[in-house]
Amino acid sequence: MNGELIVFVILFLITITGALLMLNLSKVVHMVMALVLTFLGIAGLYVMLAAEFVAVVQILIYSGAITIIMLFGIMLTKHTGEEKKTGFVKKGIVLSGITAFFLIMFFAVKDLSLGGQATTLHENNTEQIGIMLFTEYVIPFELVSVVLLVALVGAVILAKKEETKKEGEQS
Amino acid sequence: MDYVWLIPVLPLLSFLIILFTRPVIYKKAGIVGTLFSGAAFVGALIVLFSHLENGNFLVEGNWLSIHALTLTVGLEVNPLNALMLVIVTLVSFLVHMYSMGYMADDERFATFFGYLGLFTFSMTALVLSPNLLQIYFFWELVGVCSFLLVGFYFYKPEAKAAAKKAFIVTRIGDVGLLVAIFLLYWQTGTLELDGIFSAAEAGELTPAMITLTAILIFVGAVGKSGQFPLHTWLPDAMEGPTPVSALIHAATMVAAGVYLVAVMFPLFTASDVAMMTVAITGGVTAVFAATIALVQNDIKRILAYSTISQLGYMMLALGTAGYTAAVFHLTTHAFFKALLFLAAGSVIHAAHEQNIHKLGGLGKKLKGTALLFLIGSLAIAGFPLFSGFFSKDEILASAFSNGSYILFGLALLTAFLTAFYMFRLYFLVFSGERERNEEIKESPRTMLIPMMVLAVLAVFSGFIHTHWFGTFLGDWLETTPYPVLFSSIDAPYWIMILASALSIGGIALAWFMYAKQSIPRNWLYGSMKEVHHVLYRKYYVDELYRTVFVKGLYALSYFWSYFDRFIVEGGATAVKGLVSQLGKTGVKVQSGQVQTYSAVAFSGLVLVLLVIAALGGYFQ
Amino acid sequence: MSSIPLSAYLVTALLLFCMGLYGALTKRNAVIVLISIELMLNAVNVNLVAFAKYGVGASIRGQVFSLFTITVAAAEAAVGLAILIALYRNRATVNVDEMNTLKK
Amino acid sequence: MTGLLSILVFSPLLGIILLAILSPESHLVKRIGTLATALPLLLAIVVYSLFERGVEGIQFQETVTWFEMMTSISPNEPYIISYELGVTGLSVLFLFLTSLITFLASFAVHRITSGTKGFFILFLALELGMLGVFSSENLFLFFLFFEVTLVSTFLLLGRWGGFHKERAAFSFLIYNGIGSVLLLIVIITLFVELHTTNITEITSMLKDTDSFEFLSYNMRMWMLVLLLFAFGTKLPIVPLHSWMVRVHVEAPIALVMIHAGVLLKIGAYGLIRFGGGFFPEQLQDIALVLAILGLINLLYGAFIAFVQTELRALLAYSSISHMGIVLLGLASFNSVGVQGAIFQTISHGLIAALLFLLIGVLLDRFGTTRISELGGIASQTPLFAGFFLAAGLASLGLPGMSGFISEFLAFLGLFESMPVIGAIGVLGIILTAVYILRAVLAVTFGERRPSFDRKMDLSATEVASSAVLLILIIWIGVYPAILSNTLRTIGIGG
Repeated sequence: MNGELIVFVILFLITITGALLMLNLSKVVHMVMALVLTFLGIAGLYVMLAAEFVAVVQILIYSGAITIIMLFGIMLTKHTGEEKKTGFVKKGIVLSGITAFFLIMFFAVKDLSLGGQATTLHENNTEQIGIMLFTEYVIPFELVSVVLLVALVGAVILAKKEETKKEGEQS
Repeated sequence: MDYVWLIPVLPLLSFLIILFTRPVIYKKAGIVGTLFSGAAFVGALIVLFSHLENGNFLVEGNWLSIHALTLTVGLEVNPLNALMLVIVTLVSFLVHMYSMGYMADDERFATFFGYLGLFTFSMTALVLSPNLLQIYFFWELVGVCSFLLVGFYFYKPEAKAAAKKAFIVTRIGDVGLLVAIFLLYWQTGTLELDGIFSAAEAGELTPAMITLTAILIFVGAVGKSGQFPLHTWLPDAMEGPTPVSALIHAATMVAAGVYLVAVMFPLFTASDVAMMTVAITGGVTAVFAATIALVQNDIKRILAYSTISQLGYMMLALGTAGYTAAVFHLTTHAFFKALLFLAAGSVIHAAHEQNIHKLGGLGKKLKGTALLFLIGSLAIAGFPLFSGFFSKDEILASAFSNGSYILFGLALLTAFLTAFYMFRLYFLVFSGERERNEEIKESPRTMLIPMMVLAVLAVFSGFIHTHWFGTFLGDWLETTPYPVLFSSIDAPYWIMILASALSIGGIALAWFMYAKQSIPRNWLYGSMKEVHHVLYRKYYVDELYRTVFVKGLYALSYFWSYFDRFIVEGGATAVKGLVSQLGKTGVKVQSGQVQTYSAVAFSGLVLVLLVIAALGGYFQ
Repeated sequence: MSSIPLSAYLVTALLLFCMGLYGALTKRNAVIVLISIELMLNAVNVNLVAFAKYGVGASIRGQVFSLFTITVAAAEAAVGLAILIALYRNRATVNVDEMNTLKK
Repeated sequence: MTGLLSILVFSPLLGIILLAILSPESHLVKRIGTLATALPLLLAIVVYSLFERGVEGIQFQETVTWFEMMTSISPNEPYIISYELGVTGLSVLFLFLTSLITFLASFAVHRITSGTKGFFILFLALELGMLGVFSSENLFLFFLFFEVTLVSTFLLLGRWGGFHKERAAFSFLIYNGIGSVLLLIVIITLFVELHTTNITEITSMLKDTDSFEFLSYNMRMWMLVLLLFAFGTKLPIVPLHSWMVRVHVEAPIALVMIHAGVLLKIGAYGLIRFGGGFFPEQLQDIALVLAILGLINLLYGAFIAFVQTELRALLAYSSISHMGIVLLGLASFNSVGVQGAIFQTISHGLIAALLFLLIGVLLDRFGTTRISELGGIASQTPLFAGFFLAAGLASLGLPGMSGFISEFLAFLGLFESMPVIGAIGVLGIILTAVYILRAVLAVTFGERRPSFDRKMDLSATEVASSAVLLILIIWIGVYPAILSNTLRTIGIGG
């Protein structure tokens, strides 16, 4: 058993534990916090996969931004605190479906090997990504910026209190 | 001969002309119809004489061919056809002329002549047919004309019922004929009379099949000729105008049944059972109808039953192999029965009354009509030297020589009854004193002349076939192209004497009862009330049919209609309910919750994956 | 060279995906549903990055792609939350069971 | 002449476009509507006169490849669907019948008070569908056109029907929808196996009974049964008939004329063309079943018609009864009987159209079709009575009219193969006479009713349309070779 495997197992456990906690905790805030654990674990996995830049982005965006947004969301809405339990039957159906799905996919991927490995990913990882982004993927990159802008504006409009529209509806 | 097709076409033209110019032509329709039918009569005479010279004639063409099946149309002139042609066109011509007077006041004058034209066309085409399909074709068409004319006074409920009955009852018979045609086609591969007879002779048909088809054809004849048990329509058909009764329901169409059996005679003679059926049906009908005629009160109905009885007589003759006798009687009957009907029409026209007990003493006012009616009555009663005498004698001889003495007895009985009821009718209507004193005028000349012509024929037409002056008719009929069996009849003279005695006896009895009144009129009613009642109600046949067939049909129909409404529609409703239920289940799934939707979508995905995995899919 | 097989990462991602899916389908709180969806997106990202290292013709593109995904996920989270708040303002609930306007 | 058939089939489109741009209030709507139906009639007459009689095979063929599909399973044999039109003798007659009846029915549309424009547009779409059905040489195309007729009939019925129009439209949709699904199953199965939907190709490929493993005898039998259900619903075969009675009673008269005159015949056409063409062997083996079904139709319809109190329902059951003869003719499985069946479809199309045309007049003048509320109208409307009687006589199979020769041939054929069933079947001839006369005489004969004194007799247009139909009926009855000459190209069973 080499060190790499040990690290992987630890990261794996962190990730899964976070997700499990997220599913089983009862308070909404706790759930979000549990998920941070998962996000961090995933970031670790990225590092193992020679994707340092992605790992950093993961930590920044997910563990940082999205978690904060979610927390704000929780703050802005009213929560009884306790998560209401879903019906047993429905849970059972969904669970069996997912299990079936898991099993199928598991047997599909458990021995999957596509041959070679990339060996140069860790060399100037950020540079490589930057070059790729600004040459080959420059148009999608610009588009994504537009998407972000639109999402931003959209989110602001949606979340804003709309006095005028309500009046309009009444008339 | 090549222009023989003109004979049916002329009346058809008359029909079409009148149909399309009805509002314009109106009263002239009578003249148009008479002219065309007169022309057809002249044509028929020419055909008759040219047949005497040149013999038989046949022309045929393709009508319809489908793969192996070929149906033809054609015209055939043989002795029987030529004779029928003359009878039909002559009576038609006379009836046309008569109707100009009789129908003068009717507002549908033109329509009436149109129908007459159509009938004459169908009837002449029928008697010229060389194959069974064509016979059936026109057989139905004459039925329809009869239906139209019986229902001519369409506003009268009785006429409506009678027309319907006439059509349906004859159609029952027609279906028998139709089935016979189908069977014969598949047995012999042809519908040509010629082909059928030669196939029958060559033994291509089994005896059972011959019997079956012959009897089925006879069923058709029974329906058309008003033989028992399909006779009920004919008395009711008297609701039509009287000239129609004379033309269709006395002289021509009803005789078509006899004609059909005569045409198919080679087939009948091949089967003893069929011959026996024909003879027995004829004999029974003759007596049966004659007994009913004894007690009826309506002048036309008596004549109608008399017609049924006489047609039964002809059937009896055919059944006992008396081909010539039957055709002979058909001819004479056509003349004297048409005469009787026209004379009756003249009475009705004058007195506006059909109940013989309310008539009476008309002899003084309607001298001409009375004389003509007397001639007709003498002829039908078989008074010596009148036409009926000879033809009846021929039939009696044929029945006698055939050896069936019961049938012979029936025929004698009928002869006696006929003489009696005809003179009961004559004396009740014409003798005695008229009680009421209203204006009664003799009919116009257009009506009297046709009757006179018929009277002459009723007296003298018997002489075309006698044992004294030569059997001209019989000899001529033997030139038929078909293998008809002519039995040589040498009947003893005492039959003729017996028949004359019976006829005179019947007349005398009627005279004593109704003219001299030395025997009480109501002896039958007085002494045997039940018998009188049964006869008066026509043996309750109508009632029986109404209960069994009409009610039965209603019961069946209602049963199926309720079955349709509740069981079939119920099934349909159940199917509909099932579909609605499915729809409702679908609605329930549409809860509006995104999670449910995605869960369903996801389960779909899982199912697809499962199927792929189970089938091996792309993972192998 | 790494000694950890590709399937290890894939199974991890699969597990995450399944748990995310479970959460998205069963949780009633809309915020948690949103978070679960983020989890599923993360699982996909893991796959992308794993294939960038182990896949056929492995290259840096997988990582670039995962970056795009993260961006879009972020946008999605923002819009989703905005919608949630708008809904909450109108209906005073974050319970997805009660959000059945699709039916009307 | 190429393209003629396409022009014919799509000629109603011209009217649809013209009407679409017209204002609904415009007084031109009715005129243009009728003129638009006259165009296909003219073209159909042209096609009919150019059609070469007595020549085997399909004429006026048009083929354009529509689309191909490659599949990974059999890359070398693409699935091809083509736009193929063509006519046989049978379809040429149907094309003529369709366009004629549509044209005559368009006059009945004039009586519709609301939404004439919409009615005409759907009406023309219906005509397009029917023309397409009869000229398709491709199953896929056939199905498309078939669905066009379904949808337009459904809309016409649901919008302009009588009091229970929704119910009628709903049951029409369910029955016919199920029917067309069954048809689709057959079409897809054939397509998957044979890689083509061309009717002629399928027919010739299916003659080879061994090379298609999947299409075993049993499989073919199943497909035939499905076809029987699909087209049997349309025909209709008892007990799949209740939708059709409702449609007859509820639909506007113009639609009923088309429905009784043409749409029901699609069932017969499909059975003859596909049932008999694709699976002759199997059809022969179930001929007895078919004959019994025909017998049931014939007698069942007749019995129920006898006690109907409503003329339209009566005629609906009468149609069921008459369609029984089509089945009997088919079941006889010889050329005579099949020819009789075809004659019967055409003849009944004409007769039913005439009868319903007159029923339309009755509804217009007297406002009712209940037999008990009518009677004695021959006094006031002699022309109507005359035509009605003639139509009734034609319907009961009077010689000299088209009904007779059809029944004669059908029964003649039947008597060869199944004399016993034939002997029972002829009872139907008597029953037909009974119920037709009952209806016709009850309406026209009888005592004059003063309340009807001011009723108008047939107008000139009505006389002309009735006369056209009646002349055709008599023409076929007197000279049936006019049909058999055209029909010589087809024949099953010999």
